Amino acid sequence: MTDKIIIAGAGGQGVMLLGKVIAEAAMREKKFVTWLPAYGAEVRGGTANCMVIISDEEIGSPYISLADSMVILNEPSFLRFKSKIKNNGAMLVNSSLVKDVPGISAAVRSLPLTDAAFKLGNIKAANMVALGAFISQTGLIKSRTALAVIKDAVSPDKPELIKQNIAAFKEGCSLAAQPKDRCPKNG
Amino acid sequence: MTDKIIIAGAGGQGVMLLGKVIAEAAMREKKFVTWLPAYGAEVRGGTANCMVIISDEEIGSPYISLADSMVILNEPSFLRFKSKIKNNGAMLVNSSLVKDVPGISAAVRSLPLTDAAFKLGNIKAANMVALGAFISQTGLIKSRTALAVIKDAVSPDKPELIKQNIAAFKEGCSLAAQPKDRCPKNG
Amino acid sequence: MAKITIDQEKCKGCFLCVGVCPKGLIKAEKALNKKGINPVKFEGKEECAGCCLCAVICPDCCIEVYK
Amino acid sequence: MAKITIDQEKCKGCFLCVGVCPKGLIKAEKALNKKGINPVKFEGKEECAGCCLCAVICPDCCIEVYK
Amino acid sequence: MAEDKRILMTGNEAIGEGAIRCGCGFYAGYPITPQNELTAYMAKNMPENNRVFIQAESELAAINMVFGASAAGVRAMTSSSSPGVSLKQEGISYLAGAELPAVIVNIMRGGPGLGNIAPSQSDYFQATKGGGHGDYHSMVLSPSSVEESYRLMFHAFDLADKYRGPVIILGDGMLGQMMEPLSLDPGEMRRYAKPWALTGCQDRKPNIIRSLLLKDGALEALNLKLQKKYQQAREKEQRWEEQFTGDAKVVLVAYGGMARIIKSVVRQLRQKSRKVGLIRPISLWPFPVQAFARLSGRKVKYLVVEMSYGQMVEDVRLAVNCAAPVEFLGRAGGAMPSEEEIISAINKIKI
Amino acid sequence: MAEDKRILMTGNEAIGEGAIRCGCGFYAGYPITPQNELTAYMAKNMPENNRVFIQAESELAAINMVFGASAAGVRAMTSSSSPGVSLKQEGISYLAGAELPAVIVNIMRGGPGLGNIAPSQSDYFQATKGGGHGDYHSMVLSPSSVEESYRLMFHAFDLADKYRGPVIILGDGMLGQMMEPLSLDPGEMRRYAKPWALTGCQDRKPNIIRSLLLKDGALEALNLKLQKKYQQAREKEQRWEEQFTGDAKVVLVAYGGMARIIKSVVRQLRQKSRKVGLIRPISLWPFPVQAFARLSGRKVKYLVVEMSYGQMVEDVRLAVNCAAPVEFLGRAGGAMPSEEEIISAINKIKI
Amino acid sequence: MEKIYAHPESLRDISTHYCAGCGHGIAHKLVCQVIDELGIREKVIAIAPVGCAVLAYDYWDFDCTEAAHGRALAVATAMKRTRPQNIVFTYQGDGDLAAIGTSETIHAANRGENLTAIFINNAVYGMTGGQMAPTTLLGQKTATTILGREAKLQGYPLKISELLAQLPGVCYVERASLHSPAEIIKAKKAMKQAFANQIDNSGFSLVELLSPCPTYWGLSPVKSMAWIKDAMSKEFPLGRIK
Amino acid sequence: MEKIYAHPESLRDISTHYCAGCGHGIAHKLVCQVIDELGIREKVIAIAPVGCAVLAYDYWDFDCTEAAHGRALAVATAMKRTRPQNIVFTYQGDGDLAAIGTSETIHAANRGENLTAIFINNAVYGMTGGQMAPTTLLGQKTATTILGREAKLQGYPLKISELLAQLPGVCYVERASLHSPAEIIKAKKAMKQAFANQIDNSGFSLVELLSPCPTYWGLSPVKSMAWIKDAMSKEFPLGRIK
Ligand SMILES: Cc1ncc(C[n+]2csc(CCOP(=O)(O)OP(=O)(O)O)c2C)c(N)n1
Ligand SMILES: Cc1ncc(C[n+]2csc(CCOP(=O)(O)OP(=O)(O)O)c2C)c(N)n1
Ligand code: SF4
Ligand code: SF4
Ligand code: SF4
Ligand code: SF4
Ligand code: SF4
Ligand code: SF4
Ligand SMILES: [Mg+2]
Ligand SMILES: [Mg+2]
Repeated sequence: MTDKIIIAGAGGQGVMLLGKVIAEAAMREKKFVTWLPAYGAEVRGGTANCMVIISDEEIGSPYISLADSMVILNEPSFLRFKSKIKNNGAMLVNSSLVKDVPGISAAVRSLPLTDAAFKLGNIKAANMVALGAFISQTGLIKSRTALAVIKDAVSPDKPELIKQNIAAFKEGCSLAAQPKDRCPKNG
Repeated sequence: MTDKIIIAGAGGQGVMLLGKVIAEAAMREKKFVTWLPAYGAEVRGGTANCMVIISDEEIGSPYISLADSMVILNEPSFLRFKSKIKNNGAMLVNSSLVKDVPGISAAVRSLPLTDAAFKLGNIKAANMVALGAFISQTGLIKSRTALAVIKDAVSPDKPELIKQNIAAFKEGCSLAAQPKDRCPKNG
Repeated sequence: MAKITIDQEKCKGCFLCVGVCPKGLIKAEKALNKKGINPVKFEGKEECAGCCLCAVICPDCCIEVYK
Repeated sequence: MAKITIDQEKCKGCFLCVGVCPKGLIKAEKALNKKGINPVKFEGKEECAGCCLCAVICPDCCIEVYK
Repeated sequence: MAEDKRILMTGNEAIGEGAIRCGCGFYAGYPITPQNELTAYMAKNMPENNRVFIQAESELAAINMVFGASAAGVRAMTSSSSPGVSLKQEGISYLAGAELPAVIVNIMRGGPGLGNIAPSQSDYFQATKGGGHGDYHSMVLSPSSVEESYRLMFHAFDLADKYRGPVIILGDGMLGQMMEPLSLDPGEMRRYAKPWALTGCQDRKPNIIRSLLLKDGALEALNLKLQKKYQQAREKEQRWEEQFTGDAKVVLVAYGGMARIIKSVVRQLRQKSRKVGLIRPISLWPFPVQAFARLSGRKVKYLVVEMSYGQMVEDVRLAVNCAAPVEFLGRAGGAMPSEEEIISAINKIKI
Repeated sequence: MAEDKRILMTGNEAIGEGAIRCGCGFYAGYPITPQNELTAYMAKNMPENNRVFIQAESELAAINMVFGASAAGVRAMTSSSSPGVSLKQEGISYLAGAELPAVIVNIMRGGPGLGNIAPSQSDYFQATKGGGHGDYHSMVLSPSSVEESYRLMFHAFDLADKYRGPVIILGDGMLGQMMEPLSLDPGEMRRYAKPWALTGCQDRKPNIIRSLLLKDGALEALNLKLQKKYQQAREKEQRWEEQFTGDAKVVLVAYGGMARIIKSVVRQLRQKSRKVGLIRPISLWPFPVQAFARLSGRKVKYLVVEMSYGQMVEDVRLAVNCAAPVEFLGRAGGAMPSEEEIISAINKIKI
Repeated sequence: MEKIYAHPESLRDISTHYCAGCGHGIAHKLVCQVIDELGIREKVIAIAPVGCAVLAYDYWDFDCTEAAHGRALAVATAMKRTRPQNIVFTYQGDGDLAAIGTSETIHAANRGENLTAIFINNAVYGMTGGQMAPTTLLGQKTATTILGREAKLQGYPLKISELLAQLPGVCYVERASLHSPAEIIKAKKAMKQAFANQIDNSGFSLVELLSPCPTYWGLSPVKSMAWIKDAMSKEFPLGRIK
Repeated sequence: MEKIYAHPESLRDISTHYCAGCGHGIAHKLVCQVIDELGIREKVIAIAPVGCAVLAYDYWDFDCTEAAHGRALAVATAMKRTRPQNIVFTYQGDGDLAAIGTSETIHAANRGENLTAIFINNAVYGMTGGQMAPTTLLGQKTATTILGREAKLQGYPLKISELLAQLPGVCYVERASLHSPAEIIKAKKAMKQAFANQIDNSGFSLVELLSPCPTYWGLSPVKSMAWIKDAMSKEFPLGRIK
């Protein structure tokens, strides 16, 4: 089993961290894993994206030309990556910033990730909202593992930030749960 | 017919110019000719030498491993090059600075070139003394041609220098002429 | 007597204009633009002095001033 | 009371020592050394002050001074 | 559930950690993407380990600082990416000429010129043939995973000390910036006596480090000495990985990041019982000609795949020596051959 | 007696004179032996001809000045010797990436490092394979006489303008410093339109000179364009001289200064009716593979002679493609194979 | 109503890749305003640096070239010498002009090349992710000075403008700032002077601009401006240096 | 009689490759005298330049390395940082230190590296045959300024010592001359100070020595000394700069 995930958004939306959390969690679940970032001009501007592969066997290219699933946080990223999702793939789209999602045969989930983060008081936590929603949607990693990683990712002297991230993660779970999924309560 | 000439001395003794005059004169006499300098560390110090080849046919390497004739202006040069003269070669040695000339099978001519120049009032003209002596000894170029080149080599607004050089050249001719040779009077 | 226009799609929401307007006429927009950030909007009517301070500091040349 | 020694083989004949000796005790040698240049020689007897000026300026460290 | 001791690290960081663990005492670098994670890692971790970190004013200064630290007997390294490595060519030639050990990391990006920051393998010639002047060779090692990036640092510093010369780690932006799990096993750290190092001439004759050799024959003698070392290295230091070469009819050849992709192609095709194999050169200089010599009796065909328009392929051709056909597939400038392109290139080979 | 119009000139000066006569408008250089005669020549003669001469503060500055002058549409050149040319590698890669014409002269000396100032051919790899980063090639021309040094400048500037890229004149200290008679025939000077040049955007859209290409596929597109030019050059621009290849059993291969020596060896041996011939590559990149292809039907053996430990020999091997054995003789570091050594190497070849 | 503050003609009407609140945007605009006001757009040749502003040529509507990192003033030297009828200027960051390009900067200035240099001092390497620049303040944290720049280890912020002002070939050096509209207006005046000098063949002119990099200062754009005023301009005093 | 002026212990007793009257010989001797007097011969690491003095390691009887042209202070930086217990100094010509090495010089100084630099200003490139140096005087004829250096074309003589003195990391800069015994004695004192500073961990010290190059000045050694006194030291004033 190999899962190829593309996570894309604007610089500053935290797509790199989102990908790292997924990768780290998968590693802790004893998988082979790669994480590959792509930046704009040297560092800034434009879209940022990262590619995460989770597999039971050794991974060749960390580069993904056709993804099993995607997290799309803004419109330019949608336009850039919409052709790279498998037909039966799963796509989580940030409906706060991507209005239309035309011509996609994958299973699209459109959720207002940024709005949700905004409401929680930290627009930068949209990535954690996305994380919660994404693992609820796909079940690729256990939310318990994800939560552990989220905690370890922030230095313990910033308990406020950890709290915010966890809240955002849970909000993502419940957003995703609303129509079809449920967020594991023991997460 | 190919003639290979090595001219060697200390930096500042004018060996390069001496070689150039020979080369230029040979060119004017319609020969194929090459002139190759060798300097010490980047530019200064140690010995300086140049190699001149005069030939009736196209010249391969301008580098000389075995010379037909040589002009040796100081002792270190003698030590360095003494093994590079052909058995029947002609070697002009500056006896002002090279006292012994041991173990040489070539026809050696030892003349006090520097002393002669010193007497003429310009120690730097030892190279022109050498030129006169050398072409008298070897007949490689016509002294008429050599004199023309000497004149052209110095800018005409230094008539004093030209005079000195010509005097030195003639002194060389007569030095060489003393036991066996004669300096062409129409030179 | 004066007014400004703001190109909200080019606006990056740095809020530098907000800080320099002597009359406080520039405010954050609630809605996000396509870049996913909150641009600013002009809320002055008559009060705008046409002083151009907002336009001068805007790094993205979003603001033009009319008088 | 003082004297200098000159290493004539190392001497390059720059004549800097000649110029600085307050007593004019250093002179050109007629004979050439192996380098083919005229070195200098010490011609002082009693007059040498041992002031070391010659030694100080000699670029080739040819001069040693005794007192 | 036993705790997982592995950590996620980028290739750049793994290189830094490997260097520190094998005793690198000096690092100088100048920022450039895609190797900035390495400079940042060293900025933090070298001082914490009591080693010297300097952000140099340029790549030129950095390589010459490495020259200085190495001349002082300290394990020293620098890192950069393509344009910055071009600036180091004079310095690398000096290291070779002065016989000083040093490790230079090039995390290649798209060229020529400023190019872009996508991964690339377009500096193979520069690294292996000597981008600097003179008849020298750097030893060149090419990792293809984060784990190997870490481990090869031990080998790189050993080679540098043993052969007294520059060693290049040739990675690419993909390898440098990607993360993979890595077990930080303590590698073995050898120590080499350095009687030639400049440490002050107490109780010994002064040492001189130089590459200017003006006396008749002296520079030729140095060169002959270097050539002898190179010959020795050619005999002893070839490294490669191979898979399925025993029965392969088509052998893919690729190194570094590109090799990851051919590995997954080989895995896929083997599942379909296609007789493909691979040779992954790890030492690019000395080039692993032995790997090809071994197959010279067998009827194989080669497909060399590079993120370049054909550089290593020349060495493969020279190694194969016309014993078998050598095909080439390459893309560069930020593009790399995809699995599909590779498979279709394989399919075109008549066997 | 008709007056001899020839003048004695060093190779370095002949290069300078050639450049001036074919319209070189800008020269920047930094002193280094054995090419100082060229810089000195330009210092005097460029201003006298109303051209720009700058003694740059370094080789780096010089190559980047050449970039500037070339971008402004002016024929521009720089010159140096081995260590200085290593410093220019980034700049040469930028010229290639930005598609700017330029002529770079390398009067090679002994390496690696500071080495010495004796002639050498140890920078062949650097020049032909790209000592800088990225998949570019400079065109490389190698004169072997003072006359040819002069004449090839016309060709070099033409190639630079035609293919819009760097052209390297690869000479050696022997060639640069030796004097030979030279007839200063006025060569033909072609002019190329340069609509891309930066001259101010009056009456046209702004021009941009760049090598940074970040948009998806843009850098690959540039590279494909470059590769196409290179392919064209490989087809059209191979240059070489050959002698006695019609019946030769042993063909000597050498370039530049070294070729002079094999020529006299060939002349000597031919006088003794020995069937030897020679191929002298003039364009080192593109390498004159056609010269070798022509002989592929015949039973010849090759002896490559270089002032290096074996660089061009790799290209000869690739060109010969195992159709004939290729032997090598080389010395470097200020030494060069002598006529005697060459003859004895020929004698060892079984024919 | 009349438009009294318009988009400069020489500035293309597209979004830049700069971060929100980045000073490059302001500086770009000023360059264009000055060029428009002097009416020299068709004569100008700009040399973009390697740094965040490398893409300036995408925004400026006049002839532009790239230069290798740090070499802009070498490139400019040759352009101006071969095309004295053009107006040639460089636009360079602190890493470009004062680290890797130190030598080219000092020697072009010392030759008194008739050039204009716009020097963007943002106390950091923006493009490569916020490493120390030669102009980084003591104590300032960057990717390569994690505990803050320390004089003992990394030396002091380099005041290259003051150094250049020492050189007789340099005719004009001024340090301005982008931290407020008033300072921006002064900056523009200085830049105009620097271009006017070139038109008058007066030699080398340089304007240093203290410029915010909110991203790698870890501050909001508004706080970045305050930091320039409160900290940076203390270390780098504003005003005419020569 | 007692020997009151002897050949320094650290200077090997062999003939140098320098031209007659060359200042490098004097400077070499001073370096050795200072090192002997401070008793640091066994701790010293010298960095020879690329220039006429590249072969200094043949003459100096202590640990020495070469550095690529212009990079001596980068090499020195790393040596001193990794071996602070040693005394590390560079010996560089004007081409080496102030042309190709400008950047390395300024940044080592600005970092305040605890180093000693001996800077031989002979207003010319000696080793390569007498081309213009950054320090060549206006009007001075060289192989590359045939009609004499012109401010308009080649700029002004670069006073790098004055520039370096501006940098806070630099603790000591003095310009001395080798043109007379009295000046040579002052030069030695300055050099001793520059080494003593390093021993005291005081930071970067540089001593510039105006030094004759009779060969490429086209003057006799004695006239060369006069030229330093009459012309060169007017452009490059002697004394402590910092
Ligand atoms: C030779 C070379 N070295 C390094 C780099 C990487 N690099 C790109 S921009 C830059 C520095 C940018 O800093 P600065 O000049 O201050 O400009 P800013 O981005 O801050 O405006 C560096 C080091 C490069 N492209 N080329
Ligand atoms: C990279 C490089 N460029 C150029 C040279 C040639 N070169 C050798 S010494 C030198 C300059 C010498 O001048 P300076 O530093 O003033 O020393 P001096 O000989 O005058 O004492 C040059 C340009 C070189 N060896 N390496
Ligand atoms: S022009 Fe002046 S008053 Fe009007 S909005 Fe802008 S800053 Fe405010
Ligand atoms: S200054 Fe410009 S970019 Fe910033 S918020 Fe105001 S309008 Fe938007
Ligand atoms: S020590 Fe003084 S007096 Fe004696 S020779 Fe030397 S300079 Fe003259
Ligand atoms: S100063 Fe020294 S080298 Fe010069 S002449 Fe006197 S003794 Fe000889
Ligand atoms: S990183 Fe800094 S300098 Fe670069 S665009 Fe962003 S704010 Fe501007
Ligand atoms: S060329 Fe000048 S600096 Fe070099 S050794 Fe001769 S006199 Fe001294
Ligand atoms: Mg900056
Ligand atoms: Mg000098």
